[in-house]
Amino acid sequence: MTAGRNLDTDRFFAHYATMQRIRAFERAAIRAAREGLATGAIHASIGQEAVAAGVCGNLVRSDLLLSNHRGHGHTLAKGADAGAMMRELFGREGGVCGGKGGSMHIADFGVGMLGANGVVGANILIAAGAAHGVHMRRSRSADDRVVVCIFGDGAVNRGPFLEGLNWAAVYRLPVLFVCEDNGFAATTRTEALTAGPGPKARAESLGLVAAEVDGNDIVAVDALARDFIAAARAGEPRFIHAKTWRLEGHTAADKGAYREAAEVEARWADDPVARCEALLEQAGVESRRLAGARDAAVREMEAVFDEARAADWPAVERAFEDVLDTTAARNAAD
Amino acid sequence: MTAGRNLDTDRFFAHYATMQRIRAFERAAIRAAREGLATGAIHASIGQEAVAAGVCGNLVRSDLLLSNHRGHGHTLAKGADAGAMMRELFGREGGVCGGKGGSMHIADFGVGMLGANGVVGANILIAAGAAHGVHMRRSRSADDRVVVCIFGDGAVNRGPFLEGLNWAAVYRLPVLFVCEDNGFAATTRTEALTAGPGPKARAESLGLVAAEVDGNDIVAVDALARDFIAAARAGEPRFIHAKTWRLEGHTAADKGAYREAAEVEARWADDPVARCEALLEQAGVESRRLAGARDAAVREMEAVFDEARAADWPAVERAFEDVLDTTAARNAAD
Amino acid sequence: MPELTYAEAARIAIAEEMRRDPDVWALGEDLGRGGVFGQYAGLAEEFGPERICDTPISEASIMGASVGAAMVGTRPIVEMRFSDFALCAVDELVNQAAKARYMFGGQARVPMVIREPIGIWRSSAAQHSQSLEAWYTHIPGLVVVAPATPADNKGLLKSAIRCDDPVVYMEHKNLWGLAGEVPEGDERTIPLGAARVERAGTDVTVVSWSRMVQTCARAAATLEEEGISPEVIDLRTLWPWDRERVMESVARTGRLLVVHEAVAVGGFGAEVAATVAEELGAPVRRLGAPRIPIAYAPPLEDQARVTDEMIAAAVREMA
Amino acid sequence: MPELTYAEAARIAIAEEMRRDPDVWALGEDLGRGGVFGQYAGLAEEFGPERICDTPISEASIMGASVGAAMVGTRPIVEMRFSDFALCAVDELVNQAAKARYMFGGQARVPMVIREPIGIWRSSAAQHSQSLEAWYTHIPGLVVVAPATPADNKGLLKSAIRCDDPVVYMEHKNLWGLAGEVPEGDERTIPLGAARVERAGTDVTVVSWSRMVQTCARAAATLEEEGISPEVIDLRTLWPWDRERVMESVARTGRLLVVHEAVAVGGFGAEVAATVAEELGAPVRRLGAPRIPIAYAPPLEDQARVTDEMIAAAVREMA
Ligand SMILES: Cc1ncc(C[n+]2csc(CCOP(=O)(O)OP(=O)(O)O)c2C)c(N)n1
Ligand SMILES: Cc1ncc(C[n+]2csc(CCOP(=O)(O)OP(=O)(O)O)c2C)c(N)n1
Ligand SMILES: [Mg+2]
Ligand SMILES: [Mg+2]
Repeated sequence: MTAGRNLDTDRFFAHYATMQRIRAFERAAIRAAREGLATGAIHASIGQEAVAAGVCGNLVRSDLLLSNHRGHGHTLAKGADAGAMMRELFGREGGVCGGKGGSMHIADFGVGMLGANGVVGANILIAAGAAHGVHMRRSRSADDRVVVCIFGDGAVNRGPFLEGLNWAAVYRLPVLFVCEDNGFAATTRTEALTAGPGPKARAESLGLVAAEVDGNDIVAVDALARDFIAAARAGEPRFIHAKTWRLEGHTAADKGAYREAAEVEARWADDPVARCEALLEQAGVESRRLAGARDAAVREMEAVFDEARAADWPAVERAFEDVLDTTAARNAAD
Repeated sequence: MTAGRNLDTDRFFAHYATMQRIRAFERAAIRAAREGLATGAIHASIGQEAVAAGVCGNLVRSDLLLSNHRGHGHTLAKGADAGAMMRELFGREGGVCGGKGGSMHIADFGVGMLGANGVVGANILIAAGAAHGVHMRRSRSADDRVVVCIFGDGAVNRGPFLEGLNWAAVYRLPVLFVCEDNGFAATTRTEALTAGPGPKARAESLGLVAAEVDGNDIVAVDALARDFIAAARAGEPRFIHAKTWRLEGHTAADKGAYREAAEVEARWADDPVARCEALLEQAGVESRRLAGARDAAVREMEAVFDEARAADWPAVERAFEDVLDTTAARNAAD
Repeated sequence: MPELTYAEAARIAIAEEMRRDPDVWALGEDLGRGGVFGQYAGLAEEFGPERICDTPISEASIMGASVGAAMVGTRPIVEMRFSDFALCAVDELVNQAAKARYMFGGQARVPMVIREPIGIWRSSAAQHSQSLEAWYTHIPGLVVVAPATPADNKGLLKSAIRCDDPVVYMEHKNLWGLAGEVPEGDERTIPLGAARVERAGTDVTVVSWSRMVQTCARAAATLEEEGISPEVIDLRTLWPWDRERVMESVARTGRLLVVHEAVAVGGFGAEVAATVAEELGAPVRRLGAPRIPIAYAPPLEDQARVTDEMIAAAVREMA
Repeated sequence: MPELTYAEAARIAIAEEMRRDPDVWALGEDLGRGGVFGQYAGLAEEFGPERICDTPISEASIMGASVGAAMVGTRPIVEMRFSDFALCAVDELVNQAAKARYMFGGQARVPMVIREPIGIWRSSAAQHSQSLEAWYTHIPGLVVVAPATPADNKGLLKSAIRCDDPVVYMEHKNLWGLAGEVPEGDERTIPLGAARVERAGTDVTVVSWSRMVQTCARAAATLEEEGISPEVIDLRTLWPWDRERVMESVARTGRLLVVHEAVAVGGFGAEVAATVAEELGAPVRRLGAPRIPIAYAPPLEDQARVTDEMIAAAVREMA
């Protein structure tokens, strides 16, 4: 990690605060799942926070983001309201999707977050298309939005990886693809089922400039993302392979019996949040300020947890809304 | 082209004869389409015969082959009966698929030809699976069959390309993939819509050893196919990118208005059949023998054309057979 | 009113909508050359390659990218060439396009028209002949349209393009060349969800759509000479379907025959027949293809067809 | 007879068939760890990683490779995890597996079982809750099975594995833990296409399948106390469905209610209802989900459920 005195401490303090907020949100979400309050499956991103913070921290509000089933961190980092997100996980009124989506479909179009996705790899094509739409509108207005798409290492074995990356390169679309490689696809180590030299080579073979990065190194992720987002914004699609590790189970219910405790413990030594904290300390940021950010994050997420628990259920009529304009009346009749 | 006196003339005379038979079959098929006798679409492979002959000439009868919509040449080269094939194109009794498939679904399981396919790229996954099946049975018996899958340059932009090649590499399956690049996907030049360095790089990024070859050079195709088939047979999947050119329209109905006459004419100078003929002449094979092979091919295909025209239509009850065993009776009732 | 073919009517509908709204565009394979059936002829010349966009053979991407492009406010017309190839893009259509608005609690809108030509087209065989309209009627979030005439193909396509929800728009491959009068004018849209009476009658209600409407009309002409008067209703939109119009007719005639080219088992005819049986208790009957793939050889292929004789016979039995 | 869960019964069926026939194997994501619902627990230990094959996340490949593997004589059991993900592999199932035998004039056989768990499973939302069995009944070349009990899940799965045609085998995610008596023995298969009478009765015929059979049984118990006697038929196999058994019952009771969890519009209930209306002219009625995607929040999700109260109310109205 390239640290030292000349670190832009403001910038990385902001990333640090984001990472702590994600960590605290995920802890609260896991607790909610275990207590039966988050009624659906929860895929937490503990250990992967530097990817969310480093990538999304380089976007502006109008930029667009597509995520996968493990999308809380990305969504928070893009600026969504934690309270509305937590209410969504609880399936309550005021949830960011009105309780219709839940964790796997978390989205906040108001901050350019166009949705998590329950289908592995599906977001790649939607992202390519969002970038295509932005590209088309550029000829008419000064639209310089960039689209970022984050997916897992499991997604590189699905057809959309090839089709979406080829598409972005053919039409020179403003999109950055980020493969957030946490080592696993559910209970399976992805490596054994992914042939060839890896995601970077695959992306290059499809015409994209691509790079690998230590996904737990916030400085490296930030620098690469900044460069690649600038290029993508200019119509040169880019690809990042960020190597990180999933410190918790696949879902809140998964105890991760398929990996040794020793391995998990060793990986905790590489915790990106702790690494960022050490870096900032080294750069002269007071421990008190760092602890303050952490505590604020924990308090914030405890508060949103309590708020969510207290929130009402959505009115049942909502179940019949947002289906089709043309048939509102008819649908109700069925 | 690596020619000369020390050419194995028997081997290449056989390839030459195959190529002439394909050429003559395709001419007859086009005529049949234009006369309304071949009732469905005909995708001829004129100009691409060296790929079929050079690849399939290295297979034995029990080896397996999957092809695409442009599959007459591959099927003939694998050893199918031209008469049964032509009757299939005419939709007649005695067609190799009983008239149910037609040109796009030509197949002869008796010679290991497991089918052309009407869906671009679909054969890639079926081939990977056939190889998987062979691989599974190897542990129980001495099954050393290899599977060959031939598809077009258009197919490299579909998801199954990634999924099928990764699959073959992960499980180390006995399969050779051949991208028969004729420059076009229907009326579109494929190059403009295929990003990156090309099919070979894509295959390599998926863990396959891959090579490019002049697909109109029968000697080069033959040599590469021989090597790669041996490797594939041993469980090392391989990939060939064979560059050729489609000398006729996409279908028999396509006049090819999207390309200049001059370009087509220039490409005829690279006609693989003529090149093979020249090579054999140079190697000392008598012109008379070469002309004899050509004439025999033309006569054979005229005969099968006439036979097909004279053949009966299939009995209409056949339409209700080969659907499901469990419901033969019920289906008839619907 | 000018005479146009079904293909020309669609082309004009697209041109008019593209002139009206700069966010409308079309994408698919070989569109720049006018499309496989000429249904995009001349459009690339007028609108350029960005708005009449040639794509790689990547159906999943064509569909999936359109979902994203629609979410950011453009209005893609997705060309699938044959409805059979759309089976390479079902996740993108059913799990993404159809559900995005709902899953995200109304935040997303996905205005896209998915053109999926259906139907038997001489010797195209099992992978190029399917009519799977019933599938999409079963999927919440999708509108389903299947026009039978040139005029409808103009007016309904325009409405589909203006619709803010995804519309599966199924033209019939055997109708491209059918000529008919087509009203001129930018605002001549036809509302989604409204049936059309092809031929008024009193004895049996015959409900159909797409190419079978022409077949039903021929059968009706024969029957009328025999003194039987069928009312032929062209549903035009399968979801939402014009239940009121059908119920009103069956209430008058007392009997229903539904005719479609798709496989009878699990076809949309079952929905119409079941609904009528539930609501009116009237005698119902369906005609559709047997549950067999479509064969190549003409005499075998013909076994999958519903003919005007079959329709006439069914009506005679019911009347 | 031992008590087993629905998941255990399936696991034993597979183990027995794999012991009997070395060509049977299973493939899918995370199978080596026993499958997401434990329905493959212990099998990798007994049969090894080649026959209980962990795959990449490549649904199209899992399905497409199985077509090829079946063509060369093996008998793959294809695990799709959730039926929703099978939408990533529809070309492979519908254009390839279902049609290969026919297109190639009988040269190909494609013996594969496609396990596609269906149904609402608390807060799984729109992309993990669908029941699309109706789709596959509409596709020539496919057998469609949807078992409701542990015993059936053993006997039908064994028959599906022995079937020489592709079988779409749809287990219900909410039934995995259901316990019940399951006959022992290798040859205790249950024939495809035969319905089962869950509860005999005289007043109304209630046809259902999958999880809704349990719901119908509960409703029937309530109704019986009120003096109404419904006959509940579990179809078990949707294609071919046991038309004779249903007709015989409706001929006795004089009325039909079809109940399924899938969306009512275009559901397989329409096929059953339309067939009964056509053949017997008896009053018919369907109960299924409204045409809305499945929501996440429990009270919204519940709007998509058919309950025993709804069933009881419908039967009361009809009886
Ligand atoms: C198409 C598809 N197949 C299978 C699944 C089931 N599934 C959910 S998450 C997951 C693992 C995904 O791995 P990866 O893409 O690496 O993301 P991660 O969970 O590691 O963040 C699987 C297989 C799915 N959601 N979609
Ligand atoms: C999935 C799919 N999309 C589109 C088509 C229509 N189509 C038939 S052939 C063809 C071009 C294929 O190009 P290529 O793979 O290069 O094969 P070639 O025709 O050149 O031999 C297309 C687009 C199809 N058959 N399948
Ligand atoms: Mg992962
Ligand atoms: Mg080509």
